[in-house]
Order: sequence, then C-alpha cells, then structure tokens
Amino acid sequence: MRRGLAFLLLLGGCAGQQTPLAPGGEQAASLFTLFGLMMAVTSVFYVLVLGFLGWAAWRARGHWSRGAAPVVEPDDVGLSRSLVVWAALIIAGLFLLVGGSFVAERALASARAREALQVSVTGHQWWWRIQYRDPATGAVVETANELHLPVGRTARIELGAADVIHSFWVPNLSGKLDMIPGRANSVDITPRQLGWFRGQCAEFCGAQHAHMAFSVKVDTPAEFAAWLAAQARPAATPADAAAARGQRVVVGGQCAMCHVIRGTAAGGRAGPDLTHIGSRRTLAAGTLVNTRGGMQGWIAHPQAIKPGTMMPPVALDPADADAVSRYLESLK
Amino acid sequence: MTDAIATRRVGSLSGLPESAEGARHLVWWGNIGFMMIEGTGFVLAAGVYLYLRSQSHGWPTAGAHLPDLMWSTIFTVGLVLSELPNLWVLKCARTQNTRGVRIGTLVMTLIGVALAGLRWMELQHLNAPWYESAYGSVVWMLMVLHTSHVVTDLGDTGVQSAWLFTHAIGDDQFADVEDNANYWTFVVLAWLPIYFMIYWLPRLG
Amino acid sequence: MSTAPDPVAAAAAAYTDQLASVWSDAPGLWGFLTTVNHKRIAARYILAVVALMFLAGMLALDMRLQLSQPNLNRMDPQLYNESFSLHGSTMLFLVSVPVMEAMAIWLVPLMLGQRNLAFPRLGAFSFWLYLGGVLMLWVPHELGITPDLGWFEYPPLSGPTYSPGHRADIWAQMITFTEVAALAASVNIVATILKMRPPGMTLARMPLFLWAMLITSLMTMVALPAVMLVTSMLIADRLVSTHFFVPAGGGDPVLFQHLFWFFGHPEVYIIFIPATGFVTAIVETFSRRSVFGHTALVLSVISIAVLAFGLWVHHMFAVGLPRLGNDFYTAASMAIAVPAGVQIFCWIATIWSGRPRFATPLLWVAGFIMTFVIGGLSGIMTASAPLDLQLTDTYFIVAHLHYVLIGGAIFPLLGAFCYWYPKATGRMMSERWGVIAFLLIVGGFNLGFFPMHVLGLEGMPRRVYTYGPEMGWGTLNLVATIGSTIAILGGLVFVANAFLSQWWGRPAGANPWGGATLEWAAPSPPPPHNFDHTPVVDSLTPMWTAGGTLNVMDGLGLEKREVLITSVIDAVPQYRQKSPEPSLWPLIAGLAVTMMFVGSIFTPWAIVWGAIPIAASLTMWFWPQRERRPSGPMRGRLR
Amino acid sequence: MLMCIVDVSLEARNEPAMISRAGSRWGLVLIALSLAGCGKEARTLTADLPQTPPHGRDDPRIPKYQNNAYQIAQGGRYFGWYGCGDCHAAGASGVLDLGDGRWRHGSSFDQVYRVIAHGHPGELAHYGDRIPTEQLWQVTAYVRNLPQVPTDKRRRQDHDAQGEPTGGTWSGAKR
Repeated sequence: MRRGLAFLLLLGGCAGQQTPLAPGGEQAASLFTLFGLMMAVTSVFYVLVLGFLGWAAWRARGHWSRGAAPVVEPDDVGLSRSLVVWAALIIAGLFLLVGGSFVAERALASARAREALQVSVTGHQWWWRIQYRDPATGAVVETANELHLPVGRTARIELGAADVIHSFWVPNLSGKLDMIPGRANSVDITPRQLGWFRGQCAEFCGAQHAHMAFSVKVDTPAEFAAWLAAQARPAATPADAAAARGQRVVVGGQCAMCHVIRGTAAGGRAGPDLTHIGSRRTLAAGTLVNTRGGMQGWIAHPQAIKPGTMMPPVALDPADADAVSRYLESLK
Repeated sequence: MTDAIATRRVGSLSGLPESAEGARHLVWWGNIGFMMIEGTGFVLAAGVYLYLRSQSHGWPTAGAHLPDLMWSTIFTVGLVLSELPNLWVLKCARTQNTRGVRIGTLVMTLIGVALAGLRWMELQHLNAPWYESAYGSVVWMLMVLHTSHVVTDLGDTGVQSAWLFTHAIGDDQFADVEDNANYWTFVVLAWLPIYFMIYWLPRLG
Repeated sequence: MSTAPDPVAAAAAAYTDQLASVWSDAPGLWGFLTTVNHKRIAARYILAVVALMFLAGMLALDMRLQLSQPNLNRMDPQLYNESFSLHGSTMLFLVSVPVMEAMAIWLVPLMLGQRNLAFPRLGAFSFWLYLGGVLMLWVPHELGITPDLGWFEYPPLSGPTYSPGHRADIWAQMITFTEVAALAASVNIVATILKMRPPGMTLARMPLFLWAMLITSLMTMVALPAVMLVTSMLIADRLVSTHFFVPAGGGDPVLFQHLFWFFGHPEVYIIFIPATGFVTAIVETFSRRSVFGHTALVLSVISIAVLAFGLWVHHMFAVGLPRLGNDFYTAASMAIAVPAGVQIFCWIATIWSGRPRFATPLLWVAGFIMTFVIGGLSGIMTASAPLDLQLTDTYFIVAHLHYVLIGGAIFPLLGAFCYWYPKATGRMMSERWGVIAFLLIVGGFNLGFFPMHVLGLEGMPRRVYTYGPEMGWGTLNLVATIGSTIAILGGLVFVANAFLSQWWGRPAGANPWGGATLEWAAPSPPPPHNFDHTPVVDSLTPMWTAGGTLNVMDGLGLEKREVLITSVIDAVPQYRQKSPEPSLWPLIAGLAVTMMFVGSIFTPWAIVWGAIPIAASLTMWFWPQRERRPSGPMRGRLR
Repeated sequence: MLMCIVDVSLEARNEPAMISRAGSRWGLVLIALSLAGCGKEARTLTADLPQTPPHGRDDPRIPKYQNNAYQIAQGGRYFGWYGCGDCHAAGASGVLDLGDGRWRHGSSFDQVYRVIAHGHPGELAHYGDRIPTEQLWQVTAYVRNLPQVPTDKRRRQDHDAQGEPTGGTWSGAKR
C-alpha cells in the first residue's frame, strides 16, 4: 500500500526521516491509512468532475467558436434528478471520510489511557529543551535537541513553550501539536520502528524557525535504559591535558553564563545542557552534524550558521578553541 | 452608442415622491448596516469577556476589584430614561414637526453631555486598571467601545441640532433625525447586556 | 450629413448629453479627487490591485528563487520573513478582498440599471481609506520597516517583548484601515442591492452575481469586526500594556487565534463567493442558455456563507483544543463540500446542456473548475482533524490555499476581466493572446503548485527560509519555482493584452457576447450616468427575453442627480432619492482617519486628538445644502 | 517618512542635548535624524562585531545600539538570561532601581558599559570577561533605555518573558 502510494505521488525522498508517508509510529500509521482513504475517495470525485467537464466540452465539439441564439429556461428534468444523485454521492463520500476521521481520532485517543513514559519538551527560540525523569533517583535529567524513545512503549510528551508558540512534530511517528505559553498540551507517541527520525518546528516562531529541528532515536528498551542512565551521569572528567584546558576555558569563561555542565561549576540555564553534548548527533538544533570542526565553527561564528541566533559569538584564540572543542567532544 | 438595444417607454417615474421615511428610506438601510457592524463588534467583545472569564481561576483576577455600582447604575438609569425624549424626537421627525425636532435634538444633546459626564465618573470607579490584568483590560475595552459610541452619537446630535436651528428643514433632514434617534436607541440597547455582564455577572456567578 | 438630422434622434442625443453633463465630474485633477462616479472609483481600485498583485508576485518569485535549491543565501531570514509577511498580507488584505469589491462597485449599479451606488461619497471614502491601507504597508516597506511576522501575527511573537519596534503595529493598523474600507464598501453594496433594484427585478429575478455580492457583503459585515477587534487588542497589548494575550496576566494567546480565524475563514469565502457570481454569469452567456439550477446555486451560496462562520477552528486543530470540539469542526468543515459540489454540478450541467462557445472567459471557467476542485478536495483532507495534525503548517497547506485562492478566485476574476473588459473600454481583448495567457498561467500554476502538495507530504514546514540538502526537497522546489515563473510570465502577457487592447482591440459595441443581464443594455464604455432610462425587468435574463426592445421607464431628474429607490422584496418603485454631488470631503475624511491611525501607532492620545479633524470633515461631508432659515430666532443672521 | 519624523520628534523630546545643539540648523538635523529614526527599526541580524568596548561618549557605534529597538530588546533578553533581573527587577529600590533615571557613575553609554563590565562588587565583578562584548553593548543599551520605559510596560514585558530562564535557574515553561 505504501509503495503504491509512493509511486503514485512520484516521490523522491518519501522514505526519508521526516515524512508522514513513511509511518514508523502507531499514530502516524493510523493517519497514513486515513490519508490513503482520503486520496482514494477524492481521486474518484475528481475523475468524475473532470469526466463531466470533458464530456460537456466534447459534446459541443462541432461549434466551439460560433455564438448561437440563447435558450431561456429550458426544462432540465433529467439534470435536476442527476443533481440530486450527485448531491447524494457527495454526502455518501463525506460520511465515509468523516467516519474515517472519527475512527482515526479514536485510535489517537486510545493511547491516552496507556501507562506512558513521561518526557517534557520545552520550545525555546530556536532549540528544544528535553527533560526525562531519572527512574533511579527521580531527579530531572535534561538534554537538548535529541529525543530518545523506547520502541513499543507509549511516551507522553508534555509540551511547553518558554517564549513564543512553537509546534512539536515528528511526522514519521505522530501528528504535530502546538507548544503554547500558558497551555498544558501533551502528545502521545508509540514508536513501532527502530532507528533515527527527524522532527521540526511547525509553527512560525521568528528568525530561525527554519533551523529548529531535532533528532529522534527509537531504541530497544535496553538501549534506551542505558542511554538514559548515561545521560543521568554528571560530565566525564577530562582525560587529557587539552581537554582539561578546554574545561577551564568553558567553565571559567563565557560559556558558563548560559550553559550547564553537570559536575562542573558551569550552571547557566539560558542555553542547552551540554553535559553530554558529545553524544548528540547534531549541533544547533539539527543545523550541523556534530563534528569537532562544526563545533569550533558554531562557537566562533554562530551568526554565520544561524543568522539571528541568540548564541553569542565567543572569540577564543586558536589553541583555546581547539581545546574547548576537544573537551566538549569528550562529553559523551 | 450605435448598436445599444432599442428601448420602449412603458411608464414614467416622475410622479414618485422625492423622499420617504422609515424603512422605505435608503439611508435607513445604511444606518442599519453600520448598527449591524458595531453590534457584531459588541457581541465579539462580550465574547472575549466571557472567554477570558472562563479561562481564569478567579474573576476578577487577583489584585483587581469589582467595579462600584453607584455611578454605573446612575448612568444606566439615565441612559434608559433618555429613551423617552428620544422616542419623542422620533415622533416629531415622523410627523415633520419642525419646532419639536429642533427642541428635541437640543434636549438630546444636553442629555448626552450629562450622560457623558456620568460615564466619566463611572470610568473613575472601575477599580481595575487596564494594564494590571486581562480582567482590567477587557472591562476597559468594553467601556471604551461603548463610550466611543456615546460620544460619537452625542457629537452627531449636537451638530444636527445646530444645523436644524439655522436652516429650513427638508424631508431628508427629518429622515436624518429619525436615523439618529434610532442610532441612540441602538447605543442604549447595546449597553444593557454589557452593564449586566460587567457589574452583575461576577457578583451573581 | 446628406439627410436632414432626424428630430427624434436629435432630441434623444440632447437628452443624453444633458444627463451626461449632470452626472459627469469636473475636469482634471479636481474632478479626479472629488469624483463619486462608481466606475472611476472601481477603475482606481483595479489599477491599484493590478500594481499590488505585480509587486506581491515579485515577492513570491523572490521567495521561490530562495527556496529553489537547498541552503541558498539569496535572502537572509529577516528579508525572507518580511517577504512572506508582505506577500501574504498584500495578497489577502490589499488584493483579493478589495478586487472583489471593486468588481462589485463597478458592476452592481450597471447590473441594476442604476446610475450610481446607494452612497456614492461612502464609495469614494472607502477607496481613499483603502489607499491609506496600501501606503500604510508599502511606505514602511520602502523605509525598511516591513512587518515580518506573517499575515496572521500570532502573539506572543507579535507581543511587546518578542517584536520590538513598530513593525507589528504597522501590520495591525493596515488591517484596521483596509477593514474599515471593506466594511464601508459592503454597507454600500448591500443598500444598493436591497433598495435600488430596477422595477420588476424581484428577489426571484435577481441574477446570481447580485446574490453573491449581497451575501459576500453581509458576511463582510459580520466577519471583519472580529479582525478589527483583535488587531486593536494586539496594539493595546503592545502600546498601553493591556494583558489580553499574556498568560501571566490572565490572558490567553489562543484567544487571538480564535478571533483571528473567526474572521479568517469567512474572509476566504468572502474572496470565493463573488467568483461564483462571475462563473455563473460567464457560463450562462457562453453556454447560450439560462443557468441550470439558479435556485440551487443561490441556496448553495447562502449555505456556504452560513457554514463559513461555523468552522474556523479547523485552522487550529494543532492547538490542542478538546478532541470532541475538533470532531464537530471536522464534520462542519466537510459539510461545505456539499454546496460547493452542487455549484460545480450546476455549472458543468449548464455547459453540458447548452451550446458552449469556448471564448477566453469560458476557458477561464474550465481552468477554474479543473484547478479549484483540486483545492476543494485537498481542503476536505485538511478538514479532518486527525489528518490535519500531519498536514497543517506544511507545504500541503500552501498548495491548498493557492489552489482555492488562485484557482478558485483569481481564475474566475481573470475570466470576468476578459468578459466585462469590452463593456468597460468599448474594445475586445485579443482572443489569441488571451488563450496564450490562459495556457501559461494555468499550466505554470499547476506545474508550480502541485509539487507543493508532495513537498508538504514529505514533511516540509511552512515559512522556512531554507532547508538542508539531506531533506531531499531540492528538485520539487526547483520545479515549483519554474512553474511559478511561467505563471507570472503568463500574468504579464494577460496584463499586456488588457493594456494594449484599449487601443488595438476590435471595437466591441454594447453586447459583444450576447449577454443576458442589464449591464449589456448600456453602451460600451458606459456614459457617466450609465442608462438614459430605467430598464424594467421581467425575467432572470432580461436581455434575452426583451426580444430586441427593452422596456424602460423615464422620469428621473434631468437637472439634478437622482436615483430610483424601490422596495426590498418586489422592487416596486417607491421614491426618487437625490444622489450626492462630487465632493472633496471623503478624501479629507480619509486623510484625517489616516492621520489618526498612523498617530495611534506612537501614542494612544492620537486617537483622542485625531478624532477632532475626523469629526470636522464628516460634519462637512454630511452638511446638507439647504437655504438658510427664513424665520425664528436663529434666522439667517449667520449669513 | 512621516512615521520616522514623528518617531524622531518623540525621541528628540527626551534627548535635551540634541535640541540645544541643533539651534538654527533644525531642518537639516531633522532630516538627518529622520533617517536615523528609521535606524530605530532596522533589524540587522548579523551585527558587525564591535570586539572592543566603547571608547568615549561619542563612539560612532553607540547609535547603532542605543537607537535600535531590536538591539535594545536583545539586551533585555540577555539582561534576563544573565540574571541581572534577579537584583535589578522592576520594583527594585535604591541603587538597584535602574528605571529612576539617576546614574551614580554617569549616564553616558561608555560609563554605564564600564559599570556593568567592571563596576559590580565582590564575586559579581567578572561580567566584563564572562559576557561577550556584543551582548554587553546590547545590555548597556537596554539599561540606558529603561528610564524611558513606563513601569506598566516593563511589567507587561516581564510577564511575557516569565517562561524564560534567569541566571542559574529555570522554573519551567508557564503551563
């Protein structure tokens, strides 16, 4: 069914990581089925309409250009009856689609009753703050721009916004839901397929709305538990001299004003938590691949990469810059 | 111009009167149109009030207090009573009573000024600044919306009265007086639900 | 002249000249500024709209070029955000709604056999205010202060904290401008249609275009106050610190969305319903038969208007409102497909059972049906609350809205332009270039916007100024850019055809297409007073049932401007209303209101002080011209 | 253009030095200022980086920050993020009240900049090297603009930013 539809829509990147057409979650799957039903019903009606129009034009093919004497109020008994049939056909089609929508709605709502993993995601101007509850100690484990979910288990994502309205959307897994200041929204996601997916903000939120993405990794429950335990641990102590120098620059310098690295003196909350930045797949909310070079570029010239970002440029001499990037990469 | 369709005269309109009153008059419909627009504005503003009330925990929100009843009740009673001279002016306009229309519009102007003064006192006793909370904001929005209508119609009546005293009155001017009287009735009727909502609903609810 | 001038013809010509002189304006600039002639006012509207459509079209092309390949930096995000905000705001508030009103302002008096609108000076005032709205948005754009928060400006992003400066205020006041202008125009149109129909044109014999404009104007009068209220609340939040949209103070950002979309959805039907009037008029004339299912069409238009106010929440399915509410709005949104389907059936049935002549207007109707139905069906998909969670705020919606707005309103508008152009200018537009423009526009549009359905389904969100190469959206975006360019090229061909045909077009005469409605009884181009006498109507298609000679009644004033007022239901003549003379006061009142709106961006006191010049100009505008009072205390002493 | 002139006239009201200096050349200054007035709304996302602190009262870079609404707003956000708002809140009194228009160490841009960077007592003295230079410019512009902001407007903006982090704490999005 999916390949057929994909072929029908002549899709290039449909098997991509950010498309409703390659459902990897229960919610996205029921919406994809509903989409298939919609495509079928609407295509039938469109073919009918084009057929009638073509037939009407073809019937008068003899004299397309000559004007004729007008006929006033011809009796259209046949047409009136067919109008009633057409209206009935439309109403039947609509009942089919409204019914399909209600079934899909109920499927989405059914996840509400299940026991779920609590995750809270908060939208900031132009990045995602993600918080888990450490099962061992109950303390809050914070990370950013990368969401890990155990396959098969429903996750209830509590959505909040720190500044303006954003919208949390991982099309492969489930529909989007807005993150509105002052409103307690939550979305249920039940992943069925392992692997990496991509989510992106879907409500215009200012200059860098285009670069406010996040990665989603669906792990096996064991992998997920290991990952969460790793995230709960404080930052690793620097192994070599360069990393130690990097730590001194980060903790003592400008980074600590906005970023927190658990286990060190850096305690700023304005920016993302960097305790395990080294383990993340992307940087700057999905804008850069996480490499040392990317890290140095982002620290020195964030405005060149994300014009308008709130990350200030931090001028470091080359040795410090290299040490900082080594230290941050070491924070697995 | 050449091949315009040929015409055949089948009657003349010259016998028709040159003015009308009530719903037969064209301007009456224009008046109704603007009342419909402003009425929708009032209904939506009331909707905003009820929406914000349903969203907030305490109403009025913490820090804001209920508006006093004294000045507002005096204003409301005055407004409703002003409907009596207003209906009299309407009758004078309908019966084309030149003297009655002049005196009537003058009286309505004076009543309007008095009511504007009462409304000014009422605004001093709302007990909730607009910049404090959503409650204060929406109460002031409703008050400003209605007050602007009172002031505009007061100004309109004043100008009309001045004109009537200085000119020979034609049929269309009687129709204008009638429309203005209808508009004042609209201003009165629009205030009553707002008055109940702002002053009594929080106390009863 | 070999033969002696025929006395009867000479008298008729003198009669026409006398009427024309009474109804014509002063020459030159003074006449231009003081005119209340509905045709001149409509022409200004349309010229302003064509210019703005070109400017907003260029903005669209800029954005398409920026998005044609991944990670281009032709535009930085600030410029891109300004471009899509200006494109959206201009196309919706300054082009689509005003152009439909302009067509009504031009056509309604002609279709009623009347000499002018009900309130001519109000018509002039609404144009000057509309022009103020245009300048309010485009002059700041030239000064580099373009609003950059989209055509919707949701708080808190548009609030005092996250949108410093006056950009959001400029957008909000532009809306108040254009909405007051639109409200003034709709009151004008409603009063004209209800009270100034020709003798015999009962409600049952009213052509569908007049039904469409009546219902559109009534919808305008109920929908537009919502956006005026919400933009005033936004400006109050920004300038005098009210707490409407801030949760901390008890406000709610979703309140903005409710009020905005309560206006937003009816607005897109305010743009679409006049198009149904155009399509019906064109289909009726070019199928050489009166339209099938006139009553069904009227009932469909009425039910669309009523339903339009009951489904605004389908713009907010992703906000997180209660699910049961969303399901109600799913059903309501889908129900609108029934009247729309009925309308499409009636038009196709008329063509099917008539002897259609595929001149450019009917070509545009065919283009409309092929394109709009795709938009309607994609609309049904987004009407479903659950599925909308995948589709909303993606390029699927960008495709849907362009299919229903360009396909559903602009194509019929272009058809209407070709159809009534001969009446307006007295010359025919070239059929050959008309077909070329049609193919370029419809072909380019579908090539440009159909791939956007696929882009939306591939997860591309709206209003992003760029995207990474790894997303795989590059090729489809390139195709979309090429398609849009072709469509804009077609648009230029259409405008060139319209512009040059004023001189090169074949002379058209009064009724080149053999139309059925009264505007074809007036000469082309119509004189200032439109009709010498008041036509009498005896059917839905008066020109066809008149059989060569149209019954008329004379007796309207010759020395001063008069219009016939008739009863609402049966159009029985009631009295002759004096029609206001040209005057500068509408322009001055417009300027005074402009001053107030511009000033109110900086200080709320501008509303208080600005009200004084407005009151003065309105007083002078409505100051009745009658002789001073002969007797009594205040008699003539003031002279 | 009209808006910018109105804008400038409002602005000229609260910069007495500007009016006295203009004297007879008022027309010329007005036109020049009206262009500067438009600068108030300019939104250059990638501001060129003044790596160095302001040198003196007439540093040419000052108007680009002090007269630009966007830069002032950015300063306001960093003012909150860096925790300045914890002590210098809207209702603060005495020397902590930045809105009263009284400047103990001088009101010119460079003087206020120096106080922010190096003037804080004890362990708060590190702002000079812990906050990037551009952000110090923006915070200075915000602080010098505070006396012009009415108290209810500042409270309204603080309400909008209630979900934002402040210094070392983040109390979570207001839900």
